Amino acid sequence: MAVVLTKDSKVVVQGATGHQGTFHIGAMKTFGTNVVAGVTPGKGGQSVHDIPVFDSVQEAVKETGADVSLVFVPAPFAKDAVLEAVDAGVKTVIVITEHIPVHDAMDFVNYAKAKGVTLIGPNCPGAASPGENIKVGILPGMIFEPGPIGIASKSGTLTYEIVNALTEAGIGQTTCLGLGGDPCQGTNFIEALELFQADDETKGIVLVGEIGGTAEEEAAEYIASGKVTKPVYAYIAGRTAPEGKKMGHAGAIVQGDKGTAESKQKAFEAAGVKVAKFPTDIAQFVKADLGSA
Amino acid sequence: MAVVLTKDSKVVVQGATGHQGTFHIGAMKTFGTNVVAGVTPGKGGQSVHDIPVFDSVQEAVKETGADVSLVFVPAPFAKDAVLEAVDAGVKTVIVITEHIPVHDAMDFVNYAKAKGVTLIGPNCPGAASPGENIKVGILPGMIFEPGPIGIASKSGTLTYEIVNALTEAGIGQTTCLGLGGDPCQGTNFIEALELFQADDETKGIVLVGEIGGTAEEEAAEYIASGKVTKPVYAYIAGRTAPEGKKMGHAGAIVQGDKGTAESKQKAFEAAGVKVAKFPTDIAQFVKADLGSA
Amino acid sequence: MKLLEYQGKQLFRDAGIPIPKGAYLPSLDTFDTIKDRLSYPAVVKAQVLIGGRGKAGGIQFADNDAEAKAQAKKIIGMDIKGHEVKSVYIEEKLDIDRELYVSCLIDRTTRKTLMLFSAEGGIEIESVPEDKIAKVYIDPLTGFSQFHARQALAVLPDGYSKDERKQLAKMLGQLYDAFRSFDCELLEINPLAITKDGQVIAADSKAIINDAAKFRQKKFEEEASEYTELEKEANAQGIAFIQLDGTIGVIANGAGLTMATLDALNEYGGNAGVFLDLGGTDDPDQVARAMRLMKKAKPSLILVNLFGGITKCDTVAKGIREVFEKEGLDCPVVTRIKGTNEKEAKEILKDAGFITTNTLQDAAKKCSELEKQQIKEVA
Amino acid sequence: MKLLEYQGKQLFRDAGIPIPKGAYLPSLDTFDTIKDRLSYPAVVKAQVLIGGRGKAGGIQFADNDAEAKAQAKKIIGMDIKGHEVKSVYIEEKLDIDRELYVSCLIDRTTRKTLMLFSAEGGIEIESVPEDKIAKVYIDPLTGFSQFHARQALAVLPDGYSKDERKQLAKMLGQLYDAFRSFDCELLEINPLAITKDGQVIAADSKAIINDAAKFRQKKFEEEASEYTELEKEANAQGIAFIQLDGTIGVIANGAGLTMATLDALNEYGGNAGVFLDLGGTDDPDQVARAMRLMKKAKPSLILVNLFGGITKCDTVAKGIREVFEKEGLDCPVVTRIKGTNEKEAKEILKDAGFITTNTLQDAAKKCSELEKQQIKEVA
Repeated sequence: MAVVLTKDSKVVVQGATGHQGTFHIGAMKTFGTNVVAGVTPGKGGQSVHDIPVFDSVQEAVKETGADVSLVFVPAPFAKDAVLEAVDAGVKTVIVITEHIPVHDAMDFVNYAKAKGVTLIGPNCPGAASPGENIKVGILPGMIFEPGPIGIASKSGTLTYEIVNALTEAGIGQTTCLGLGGDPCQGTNFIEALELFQADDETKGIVLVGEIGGTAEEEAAEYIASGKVTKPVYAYIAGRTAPEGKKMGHAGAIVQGDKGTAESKQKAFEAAGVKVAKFPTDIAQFVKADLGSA
Repeated sequence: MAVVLTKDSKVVVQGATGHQGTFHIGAMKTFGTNVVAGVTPGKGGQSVHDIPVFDSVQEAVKETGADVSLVFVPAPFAKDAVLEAVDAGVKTVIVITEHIPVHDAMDFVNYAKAKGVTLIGPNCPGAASPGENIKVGILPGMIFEPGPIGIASKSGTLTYEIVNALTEAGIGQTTCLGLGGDPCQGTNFIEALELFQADDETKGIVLVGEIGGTAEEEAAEYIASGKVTKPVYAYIAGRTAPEGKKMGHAGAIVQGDKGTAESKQKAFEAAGVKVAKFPTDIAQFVKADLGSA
Repeated sequence: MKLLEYQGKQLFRDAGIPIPKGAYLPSLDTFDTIKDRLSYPAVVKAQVLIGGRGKAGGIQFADNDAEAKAQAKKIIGMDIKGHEVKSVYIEEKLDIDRELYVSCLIDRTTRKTLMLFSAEGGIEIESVPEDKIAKVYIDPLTGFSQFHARQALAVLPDGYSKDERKQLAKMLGQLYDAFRSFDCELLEINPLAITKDGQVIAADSKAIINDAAKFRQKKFEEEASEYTELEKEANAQGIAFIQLDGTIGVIANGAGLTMATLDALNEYGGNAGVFLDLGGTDDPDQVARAMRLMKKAKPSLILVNLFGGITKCDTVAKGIREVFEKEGLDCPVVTRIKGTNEKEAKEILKDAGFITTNTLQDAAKKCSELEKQQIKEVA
Repeated sequence: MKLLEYQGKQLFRDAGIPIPKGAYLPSLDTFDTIKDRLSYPAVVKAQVLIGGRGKAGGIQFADNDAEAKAQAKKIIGMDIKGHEVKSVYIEEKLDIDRELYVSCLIDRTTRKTLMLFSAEGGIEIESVPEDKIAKVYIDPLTGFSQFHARQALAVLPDGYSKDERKQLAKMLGQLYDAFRSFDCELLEINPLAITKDGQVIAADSKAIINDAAKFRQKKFEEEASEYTELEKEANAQGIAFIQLDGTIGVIANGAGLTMATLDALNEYGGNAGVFLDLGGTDDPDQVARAMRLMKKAKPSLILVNLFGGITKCDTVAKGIREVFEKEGLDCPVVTRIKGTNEKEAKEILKDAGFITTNTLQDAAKKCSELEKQQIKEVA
C-alpha cells in the first residue's frame, strides 16, 4: 500500500485550464495518475488532455466520483476552492498554491480537519506514491521508484534531491508527502508519522524539516514516546539562517531563540533520529540500515 | 450496554448553581448518575450537593475527567456554554435550555458534529440509561426500569407517559433519548436509530414524533432501506394541529402541506413501523411483540 | 415575528441590498411628511402579513401625490383575507425586465442554511419546477463563500450579462449575512427584479425573525401579528396558548402531551378550542395565571391532563383549585392526573365537583360526550 | 509588514479599542497642523520598528506645544539600534495604575489563534512566569466567544473590579476580531493600561500584517521596513532575496535547497552574502532578472546550485548565460547542476569559464576555498 494516495484515487484538478493546471494534468497522466476531471468556473464543457472540465467541484464529483482534489487556484481564491472541495465530499485536498493569506489557510485547514478531510499543503509540491503509479501535484515523476521509504517534507526541491539520491542508491519510496513551507499546514510531521507508522509497506521514514515553528520538536517528542517504531531519518535546512528573516518560505523563520535548526536537531537526536549534515547523506544512512531495496 | 450514557460516564453540569441545576444535581445523584463537577463562572470553589463547582469546563474536565456535559445555561449564553464544553474535550453535550436562537443552535450543533461530539437537544429533557444507573437531564427517575427498549423522542412529558406505560407493562428500557422539540436538533431520529441498531441490548425502538419538519419521514426512509432490523414503534403528536401555528415547541408547526402528522404516519406505516393512536398504546404493541421483559 | 414588507426593505437596506426608493405611510394624515421622499410613477402597497394582496386590490399605481394619497385612502382599512390593512408603503415603480427569486431558510435535515435561487420569480416558489431551483446549503462554520454563489447562479439560463451575474452574486452574499445577523427563520426576495437598465434590486421582501432571538433583535417592532389578543397576553406571560376552532379548553403539561390530548379528543369527536401547555411548571401561581387565561377564552368545558414527573401533580392541582375557589369556573372540568403525587392532587381537587378519569382515552371520551350534550342542550 | 505604533493605534481605533488621544507627526514642519489634536501633559514617541526606544531616549515628555516640538526635534533623526527615527507620535500621557499584556498570534501547532494574556504587562512577555500567562486557543470555526475571555481573565489576581473585567473582556474580543479582519500575524497591546480612574486603554501597539494578505489590506502603507533597498527591489519582482553578512552569493531553486546550500557552504567555512531562491521558475528572463539583482549585491563569488525536476536546468542556464554574455560577471561562478536536462545546461555554460562541480559538498568546498584565497589576496 501507500499513504494518502493509492491507485484507486480519482483526481479532480481545480484551476485546470491555467498554464500550471494544463501542464501538470499532462505530467500526472504520464505518471499514471487517474485524473478524472478538471474544474474551472465558467469553462465547464471544455477539456484538458481529454479530461472533462466542469464548472464546479460538486458537479465533477457527481459525474466522475473524484475523491482527491488538487488545487492550483490563485491565492486570493484558494480558500473558496478548498471549502468548495470539502463540501463537495472529496476525501483529500492537496493545495499547491503559495502565498495564501495565513488566516485563509487556518480557516480551510480547520474546516477540512473538522470534516474528516485530509489536507496536504498549502504551498507544497503535492504527493506521490510511485508503487501505486500516482502523483498529485508538481513533483517531477522521474525521480521516484517504488520501495520501502516514506518521506514527509516542508520543502520541494530539497526533497527531490533527497528522493533522487535514494532512488540512485537503489532505495525506493512508498509515498512522498510534500507538507509545505507555510506556518499553517494541513498535515504536519506528527500526522505524517502516524500515517507511515500504520502503513505496512513503509519500513523507514525520512523527515525533511527546516527552521521555523516547533513541528520538528513535536515530531521528535512523538517519536520518543514510542508511537513510532520504524527508523526515522531527518534533514533540517537553515542551520545558518539569521534570526528574524523569512528564508523563502513563509514559515521558515527563526524568531528570537525559537525555531532554530539546532533545537530541532537536538530534539531529533534525543529521540534516536539520525540527522544528516548534507541532504544526500540521507540515502547513505538508509542504505546502511536497510540495504538496497 | 446502552447508548450515549453508560455507567462510566462522568457528568459535569453547566449552570450548576442555579435553581434547576441544584435541584437536578440532587435528583441525578439519587438516580445513581456519577455527577463529578459543576460549572458556574465566578462561583468556582463552591459546591452543590457535595459536588465541586469550577469556573470553567476546561478546569472541570482537567480536575475530574468529566466526559458528558449537561447544559442548563440560560438561552442567551447557551451557545457560549456549548462551545466551551466542546473545546474542553467532553464527548457528549446534553442541552436542556429552551428558547435558544435557532442560528445559535445551528452554530453549536454543526461545531459539535464537526468535532465528533454527540450533542443531544437543545430544548430536551435529557437522556437516561436505567440499566446503567444514569440519567442526565430533567427526566423523572422513577418511571424507568432496565430492559430492552430504546426510545427517542421530540417531546418530554409525552415520553414520560409512554415510558411509564412501558414500565407498568413490565417492559424496561436500554436508553431513553430526549431529542428536543426545536427545529435544529443535535441528534435526530436517524442518528438515534443508528445508535440503537448498533446496541446489542436494544431489542425494539420507540420513536415519539410530532408535527413539523421531515425528520420522521427521513427516519421512515432510513428504516425502509433495511438499515434498521429491529422492530420500530411510533407515536406522532399533533394530528389535529392547525396549519401555521407553533404548537408549544419551536419545531412543531405545519407549514402549508409540509410537516403534517398524516404524512409522517403514512411514511412510518409504509416502512413497517407500527403507529399508535394513543400514547399508551405503544406499551401494548411492544408487549404483544416482545412479551414482558 | 413576521415583518411587514417595508420593515423587510429596511432590513435589506441595512444589509446593503439595493431597494427601490420608497416611504412608509403609517396613516393617511401623515402623508405630507413623506411627500418629498416619493418619486413617480409609484406603487402604493398594502402592508399586510398575507400573500395575494395584488389580486385583492391591495396594490395600486399613482403618478402624483394626489393619486398616491387617493390610492392609500382606498387601500387603508381594506380587509385582505381577514387581515385589516392599517398602512401602506409607497415606492417608485420599477421598469422591470426580469423577475427572479431568492430566499434563505433553516434546513432542519442538514441543520444548515438553505438558499433557494431561481430565475423564475414573481410567482410562488412552490409552482416553479424543481430543476429550475438551485438549492445551496451553507455551513455556519464557513459562512457564505463565492462557490455558493456559483452554485446558485448555475441555474441561470443564457442571456445574463457578466455585470448582472456579479450584482446577483454580491446580493446573495448580502442576503445570507442579513439572514444570520438579523436572526431570521426566513428571508425572501420575490421578485428579485432586474430592471431594463440592468440594475438588480429587491422588489419585495418577506422576513420572519426567530422569536427566540428577540432579546437581541430590537430594531424591528412587531407591527402586525397573526396572534389573537389572548394569545399575545399568554405570550407575554411565557405561556404556550393557542386559540383553535372548537370549544373545549385543553390544559396539559408539555407541548407533546398537550398535542396528544387534542388528538385524543379529536378521536372521540371532541373539538378543542384552546391549546394550553403548562410546560414544566408546578408553580401554583403560574398555573393560576394559566387558568385565568383559559377562563378568558370562555371554553364550554376544560380538560386537564397531567403527567407528573419532576413536576408535582399536587402543586399544579393547587393552582387550579385556587382559581376555582376564588374566582369560580363556569364550565365543567374533566381531569386525568397521573404520576408524581397523583393521590395528593386528586385529594385537593376531590370536592370541586370535577369529573375525574383514569386514562387519556377516558378523559377524551368523556369530554366529547359532554360537548355533544351541551350542543344538544343549546339546540 | 510591520506597522509603526501610530498605525497600530489607528488599527485599534478602527476596531473600537480605546486608545489615548494623539496625533502623528511625520515631519517637524507639519507640527502646526496637528497642534489642536494634542493634549498635555503629552508623550513624544519615536516611530521605529524596534523595541527599547525608551531606554534609547526615543520617548520624551512635554507639557506644552513648544516642549513637544522641541522633543520631536530631538527625537527625529535619532538612530535607535540601527533604525533611523523619521517621525514621532505625540499622545496624551496616561495616568496609569496597572499595566497588563495581551496579544494574538498564529499558533502553528494547533493551527488556531493563540491569545496570550497576563496581568503583568509593560515588560517583555518572555520575562513573565509561565503560570502568570493565560494561553487561550481560538478556533477559526467559532471565532471568539465569552468563554475565551473568561479563560484569559482567570489569571487576573484579586482587586480587579467588575467593570474593569467587563472592559477587558470586551477588548479581548475586539482584539481577536481586529487580528482576523486586518490579517495580522501578530497583534499586541503592551502595556494594556488601566488608568487610575479605571479606564482600560491600549497604551502601545505592535502589529504585523501577513504579507500574503497585502492584496486585501490596503489601509496601511509600509512606512518603515527592515528590508534593504535590494531586498525591496527583489520583493517587488517576486524573488526571494535576502542579504546576509558574508560575501558569497548563493542561487538555488527552492527555499529549502537554497537554505541547504547556505548550510553546506557554512560547513566548509564559507560565508554567504546573499540568499537567492529562484523558486520554481525556469523562465530565462526571470532568471536573468535574478542574476542582475545578484550582481548588484556585489558578491565576491557566486554559487549556483540547481536541481531540475519539472524545472529544466537548461532554461535556467540560458538565463544565467544571457547576463554573463551581455552584461558580464565580475566574480567567479561555481555551479552544481543536477536533474532534468542537466547535460544541456552544462553544455550551455561550458565555455563561460564557470567552475563546475558534481555535488553540493564539492561546490560548497570549492567556494569556501576560493573565498579564503580572495581574502588572502586582499590582505
